Amino acid sequence: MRVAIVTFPGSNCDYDCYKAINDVAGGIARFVWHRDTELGTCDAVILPGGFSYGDYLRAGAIARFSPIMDAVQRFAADGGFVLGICNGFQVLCESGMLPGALVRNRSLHFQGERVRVRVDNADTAFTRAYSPGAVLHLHIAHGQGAYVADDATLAKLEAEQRVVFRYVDEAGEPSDAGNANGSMRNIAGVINAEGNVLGLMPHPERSVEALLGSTDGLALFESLRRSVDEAVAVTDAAGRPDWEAGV
Amino acid sequence: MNDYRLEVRITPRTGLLDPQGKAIENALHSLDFGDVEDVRVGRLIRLRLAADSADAARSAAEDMCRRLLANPVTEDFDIRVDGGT
Amino acid sequence: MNDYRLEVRITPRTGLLDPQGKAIENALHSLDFGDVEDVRVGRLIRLRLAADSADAARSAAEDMCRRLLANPVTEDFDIRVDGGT
Amino acid sequence: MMEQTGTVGTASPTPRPGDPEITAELVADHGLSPDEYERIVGIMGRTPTYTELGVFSALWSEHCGYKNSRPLLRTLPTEAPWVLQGPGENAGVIDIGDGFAVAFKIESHNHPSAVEPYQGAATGVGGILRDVFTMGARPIAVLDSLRFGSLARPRVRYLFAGVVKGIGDYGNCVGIPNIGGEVWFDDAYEGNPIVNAMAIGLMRTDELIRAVAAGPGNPILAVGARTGRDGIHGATFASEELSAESEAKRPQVQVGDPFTEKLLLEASLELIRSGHIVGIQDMGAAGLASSSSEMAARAGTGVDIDVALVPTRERGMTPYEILLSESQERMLVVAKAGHVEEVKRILQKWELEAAVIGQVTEDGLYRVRENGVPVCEIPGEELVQGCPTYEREAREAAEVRRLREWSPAEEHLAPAREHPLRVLLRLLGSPNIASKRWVYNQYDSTVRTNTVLGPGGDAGVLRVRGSTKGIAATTDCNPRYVYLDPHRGAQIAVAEAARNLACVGARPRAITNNLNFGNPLKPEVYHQLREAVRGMGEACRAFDTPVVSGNVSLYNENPAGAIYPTPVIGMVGVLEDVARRVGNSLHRVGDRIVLLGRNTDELGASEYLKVVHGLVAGAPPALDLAAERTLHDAVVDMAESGLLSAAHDCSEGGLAVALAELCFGADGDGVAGIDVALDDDLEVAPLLFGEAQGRVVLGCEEAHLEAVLSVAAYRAIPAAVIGRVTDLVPLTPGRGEGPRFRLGGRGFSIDVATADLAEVHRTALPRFMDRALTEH
Ligand SMILES: Nc1ncnc2c1ncn2[C@@H]1O[C@H](COP(=O)(O)OP(=O)(O)O)[C@@H](O)[C@H]1O
Ligand SMILES: [Mg+2]
Repeated sequence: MRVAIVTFPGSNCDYDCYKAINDVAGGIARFVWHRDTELGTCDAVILPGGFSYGDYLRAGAIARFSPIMDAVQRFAADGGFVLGICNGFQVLCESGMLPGALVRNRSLHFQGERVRVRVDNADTAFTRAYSPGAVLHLHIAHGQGAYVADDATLAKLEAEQRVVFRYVDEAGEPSDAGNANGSMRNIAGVINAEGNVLGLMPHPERSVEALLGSTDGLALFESLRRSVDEAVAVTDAAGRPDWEAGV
Repeated sequence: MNDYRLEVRITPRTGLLDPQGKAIENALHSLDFGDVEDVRVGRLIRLRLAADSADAARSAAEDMCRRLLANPVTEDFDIRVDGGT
Repeated sequence: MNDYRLEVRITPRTGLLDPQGKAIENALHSLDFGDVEDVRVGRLIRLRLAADSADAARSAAEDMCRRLLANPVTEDFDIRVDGGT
Repeated sequence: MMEQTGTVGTASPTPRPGDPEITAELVADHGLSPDEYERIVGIMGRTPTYTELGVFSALWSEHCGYKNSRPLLRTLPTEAPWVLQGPGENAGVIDIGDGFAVAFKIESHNHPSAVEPYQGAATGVGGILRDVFTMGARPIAVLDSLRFGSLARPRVRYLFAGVVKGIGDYGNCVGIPNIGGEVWFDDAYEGNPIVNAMAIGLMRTDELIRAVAAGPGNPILAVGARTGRDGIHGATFASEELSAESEAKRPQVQVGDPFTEKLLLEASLELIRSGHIVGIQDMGAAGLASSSSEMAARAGTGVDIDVALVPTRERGMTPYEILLSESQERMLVVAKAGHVEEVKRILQKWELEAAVIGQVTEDGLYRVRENGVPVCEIPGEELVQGCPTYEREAREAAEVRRLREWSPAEEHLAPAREHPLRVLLRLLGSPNIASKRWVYNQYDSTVRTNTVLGPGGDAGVLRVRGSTKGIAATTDCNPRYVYLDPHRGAQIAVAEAARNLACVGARPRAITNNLNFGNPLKPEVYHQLREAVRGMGEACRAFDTPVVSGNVSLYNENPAGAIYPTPVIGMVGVLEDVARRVGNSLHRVGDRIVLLGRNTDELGASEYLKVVHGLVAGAPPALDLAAERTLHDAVVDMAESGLLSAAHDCSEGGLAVALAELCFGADGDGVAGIDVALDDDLEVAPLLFGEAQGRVVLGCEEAHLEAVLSVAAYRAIPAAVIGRVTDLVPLTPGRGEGPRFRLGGRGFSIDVATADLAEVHRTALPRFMDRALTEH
């Protein structure tokens, strides 16, 4: 699995994703600077967490105009896997690659804590290694993470099972008490209609090693690896250039 | 070209919850401003712009709002143009 | 008592650095709004208030600003009163 | 261009048009005494210009010149084989083995935070991060040590909320995890909060760089944000008492831009590793004036700078303003001659501005020009090191001596009217003891994916990638102890820090410290300062934890008087195998609970006396430095051998509070039930709530009990098996339900649902803070 991680000015989880991919998830990651206009050869793109452009104006609002975003859009349009985590999710929503928006947390505070997140669709390229309904312990670290969308969008997301993750309570239910940040319908992560672009507010890359307290994020990267392996088996046969290892 | 001062006001869409507005409202009530209602918090962006006319300035600002300054999913905007010197 | 709609505009003091305004200005420039200058970002608070007169409404709002809404150290404010129905 | 300006006359600077005349009043306004001014005239051999006066006043302020503290600081231990860099640089550095070094320092932003809590605290974090990354280290953690007045007051809640948000927003945005700290409330801090931020950085030992302006001819660059009029004379401001006038000095507020900081951080590390530069320093307190003169003084060189070349944010700034501005997120870089283009290229990539503003010279002069015309010319050595130092009159306040001699009466020893359970609940709900989750949930503590133990434990722990090691850090100071006995109180602050590190399994290595005191010209305050420094030094010697960096903040006063003397200790330790770290939550049914150390009848200076009896009185608990050291060594030995499942020290609130805290699950999830029996022949209050030092409560598997006891016996540490873990639930049950906290002894017994204790502990701060937004 060859992963391009986009570094925007102000990204600060780029390195964490890099280590999760390279050291734990058995992939090869590479950084792509936001000013670049090409992604280079890769099987997946991660838009990492952080505070691109300081979160000024709205989180992700300025980053989505970065030169690299055209290449990311093209990559996604060609069916490439794009994963947006936290600020990356915000960038995806701002750029229209995912529906909805992420607004200030209900608490009005930045929240850095471990929360419970349920896998509501384990049948996506990013979640196939989870069992359906699994409740994960993942960290959130955001001030603008409350998901909002209009009723029609919400209805469509629900109908198409595109709400992939939801915040839940101790009983595993998406109750108000279990709603970490005031997201509509407890939404923590959504996927696009084509199933190749996922955004989520929690940080799976922070939960891939037992030493740090939880490995619940690992299966996300494992899912992606499997999906990539299948896709690559097809595309490499189509004669794409080889990956320059380790670059 | 003239110099215009613009004021862009960006407010949360009606119907959307505004937890910040709510928190301010509660705080005002507890400070004995009991008669306050409907508090909504938005953003105010002031800028200077060189343009040929007030209309041109306004339409440039509208463009800025659509492309960057306001999020169409959650926010409405309106624009005031001053000056023209 | 009448019902007034008030608009409180809160802006960073002149001279104070406004990194957010600067970032937006840079972004607008790179979106080809090259003629934009002096971008400053403030807050806009809209509220409804029952008061005896427009003056009373304004003076209540000034009080709110001083006590809660505006940061006296870093922000200036001004108030517009509408209505009175 | 520089060559050209360098040849424009070397005549002494003369007053600039518009400069105010140098009068006795102007000198006093600059915080300089008549004697100091005489010394300046002696150094210069003439009347200084206004610009020169400004530069002197900044460098000779308490903040930069340490004039009231330097003689005391000289007595501190600063050396150990593992110390790579002691005090005097941007940050201290220690070697932790495996080719890694750790840089760390603490810094205060008390005065700015009192005026504007959000920006004051945010820029405090920004400054301390720059101190660490300018050493060549990548910041890996922040800690914050805070003191406020009583939360019952709206203004205090406003300050507290603003400070926490400021610290959080800044550190979160730059992406540095917060791994610990402390918050303490007392009326003594009314109007003068303490905001100390500590940063820790990691580097390979060969990446260490010093802030020197070496090599005459090397170009000097101003990098980062533009210079504006903000914060002019912040250093002098930080050296004065807060008054109605300081409110009027408001335009000095500096605004932080963590986004630019993040770019500066990446660019600086890239520059340092590129080999194109010889030195780099933050333009912090007293801005360009202090950074450029200090870098030159360290190298024994001079500098020649033209302020007209400094990128400014506002038009028409004078040399005085440019030199003294404290605009944030700026750095001074000394490049290698001929490498300016490479330096600029790296900065451009990070979208940062850079301008050559002068060069290093060999004449040792601090020379500043404006468009080639000299405006300031001061012998550099005298400017940086010539600040006179003072040993002030010291006298202990009779009132404090009297308070210390207080001894408890019957009603204090056995809280007859209040059942011990009620006392325990009151203590757990006291803001000083209650969970600080409300605070640290606003901080990102897991970014960078190295946090093994975050806030909420006895100390924060980070793993070091590429090694089995871990780094642990904590900040500590109980200012009530220091108030009642500055010497012992400071010793205890060091001891508690070391004990906290030992509890997570780390060996203490070195400290940084922040001396927050009142006006040193008051004999009572100078006495506190002198005695606290003496106690701190003794304790550091006992624990082999030299002082590698620190900060002094004096004049912390408000109309009601001085704050409690608050020497905050930031201590760093090392775990050989980070997988062997120990948390402070009991998490296995059947585990035995062991108390190391001895319970005593001491009650002085306790949180119990304050909360239950409204008393600040009595001597702080006795401290045996040698016994403490032995205890810490033993606990670390046990941890390294994998014998411990939990460890927690006894501090505020005593044994009962320590036991309760051990029963609250990590991450706020779950509770444990315990059954503990104490057979000490002591009165109830000192036994349960006394704050005797040298005590640690352990949890260990039954199978390891013998080994634990034999390590203790071998080291002659008193050890008592006092109970066991009875049950455990992973979720927090409702009121009155779930596992029980049973604690009994001679003449008392407590039996309560642990969940009830946890709820009081968890909800105390939110109850104050989530009421509503607060007034200014
Ligand atoms: N300002 C703060 N910032 C970050 N963490 C904090 C802060 N205040 C308290 N904490 C966390 O809460 C824990 C408990 O605080 P405290 O009761 O003072 O601990 P201890 O007595 O062990 O020093 C601290 O060890 C720290 O990890
Ligand atoms: Mg403590």
